[in-house]
Amino acid sequence: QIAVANAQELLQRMTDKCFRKCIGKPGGSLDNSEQKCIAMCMDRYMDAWNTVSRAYNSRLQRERANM
Amino acid sequence: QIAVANAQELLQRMTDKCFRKCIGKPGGSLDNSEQKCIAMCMDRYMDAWNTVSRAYNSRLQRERANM
Amino acid sequence: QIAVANAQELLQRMTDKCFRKCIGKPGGSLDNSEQKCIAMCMDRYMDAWNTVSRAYNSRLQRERANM
Amino acid sequence: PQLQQFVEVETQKQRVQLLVHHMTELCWEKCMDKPGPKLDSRAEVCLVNCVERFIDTSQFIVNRLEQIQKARPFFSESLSN
Amino acid sequence: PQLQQFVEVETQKQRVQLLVHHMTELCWEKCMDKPGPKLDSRAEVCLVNCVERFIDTSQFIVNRLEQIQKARPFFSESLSN
Amino acid sequence: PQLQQFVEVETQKQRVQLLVHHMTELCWEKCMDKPGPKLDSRAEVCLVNCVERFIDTSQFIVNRLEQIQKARPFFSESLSN
Repeated sequence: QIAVANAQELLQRMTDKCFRKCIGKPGGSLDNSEQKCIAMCMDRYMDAWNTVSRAYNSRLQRERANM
Repeated sequence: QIAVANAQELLQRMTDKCFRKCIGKPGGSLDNSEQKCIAMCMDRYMDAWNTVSRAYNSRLQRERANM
Repeated sequence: QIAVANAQELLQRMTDKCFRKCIGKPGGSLDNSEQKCIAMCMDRYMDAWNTVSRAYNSRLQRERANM
Repeated sequence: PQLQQFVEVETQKQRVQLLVHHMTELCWEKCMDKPGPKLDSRAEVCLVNCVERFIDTSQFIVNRLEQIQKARPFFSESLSN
Repeated sequence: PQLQQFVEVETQKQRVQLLVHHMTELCWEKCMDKPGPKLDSRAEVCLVNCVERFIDTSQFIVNRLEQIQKARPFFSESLSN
Repeated sequence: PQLQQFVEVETQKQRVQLLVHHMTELCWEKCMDKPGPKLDSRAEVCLVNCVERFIDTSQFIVNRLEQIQKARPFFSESLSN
């Protein structure tokens, strides 16, 4: 359940960030360049989330080792 | 109860947006031009909320019709 | 319990604000000038929180006196 | 089961209302830089397009995520609901 | 009823505290662009005015909304509490 | 007690996940102005440093707050947990 909530949270924040970044003035359809921008933005956002998770976990482990 | 919560939510977000937009440097009172700005901002914010609600509902209906 | 929740809330918001203000591009360590900036930012944020609390309470009392 | 259904329906309603508030804020920022004495038609078209493109973006992201999930699972569970 | 009253009082307290946090953030942005070694009097006056004007704005909006409600109901229920 | 422990562990997990989401947003803004076709190493280093400095900042603030608390209590209770 928490895994689902977590995925939902990521989905929401990613949608918000990528919509803001890729849709300047909203037009009559999601054109090709906007779709490309969103796809790239998604991939980078998930990379960022992965990198942040890993960095946070490795920091946590170092802290525990120092205690 | 949800209707009240919904109105409260709208009230809070509208107050925040219109305060940010209409009050530059906060002075010793809410002067006349600020009050006019807030009144106009309120009306437009409620228009926006109505337009967004309608657009969302009509999209939902189109989606359901296509299923 | 609410006192603790309140302090936690202040802590979180202050950390966020002071990190944004004092850490430009995150480097390999928290250098001296960044630490000074954070310390000053903390003090001013707590001053601001205190001033806002006092102003809010005095307004509340005036409102009650007028009822 | 009736109570449970009631709670689910109410939760769903609330989620929709929060989404509407969120889109109102987002589209207000995109479309209404200077609120005038009336909602002009340019701003109205922009707001409607903004809602439509926001939902398109959501759907595009969910669909693409499902495809990625099939190829190399990123999440341990499905994102479909 | 005692428990209920306790819960209500605590909920109200919490709402006030969140409002204070919210105003602190908002007024911090409006009044403190460059935090200095001391809270100077200009910033302090700005913060106090910021709180006063924020509450004025809230009240102005609630009052005007009540008037609009009387003329042509926008919401199905009262906004007064 | 088992249920309670389960709830505590889950609450803690959720808090960590929200922190990770929060740092992702913050560091995304600091490090990823123009998302490119790949995560370049400069952005990756920036993200890792961003997480490290954010935690440093949190710890610096908590420690300094504890010291201030000892000298002249600002809060009525400890901030340590």
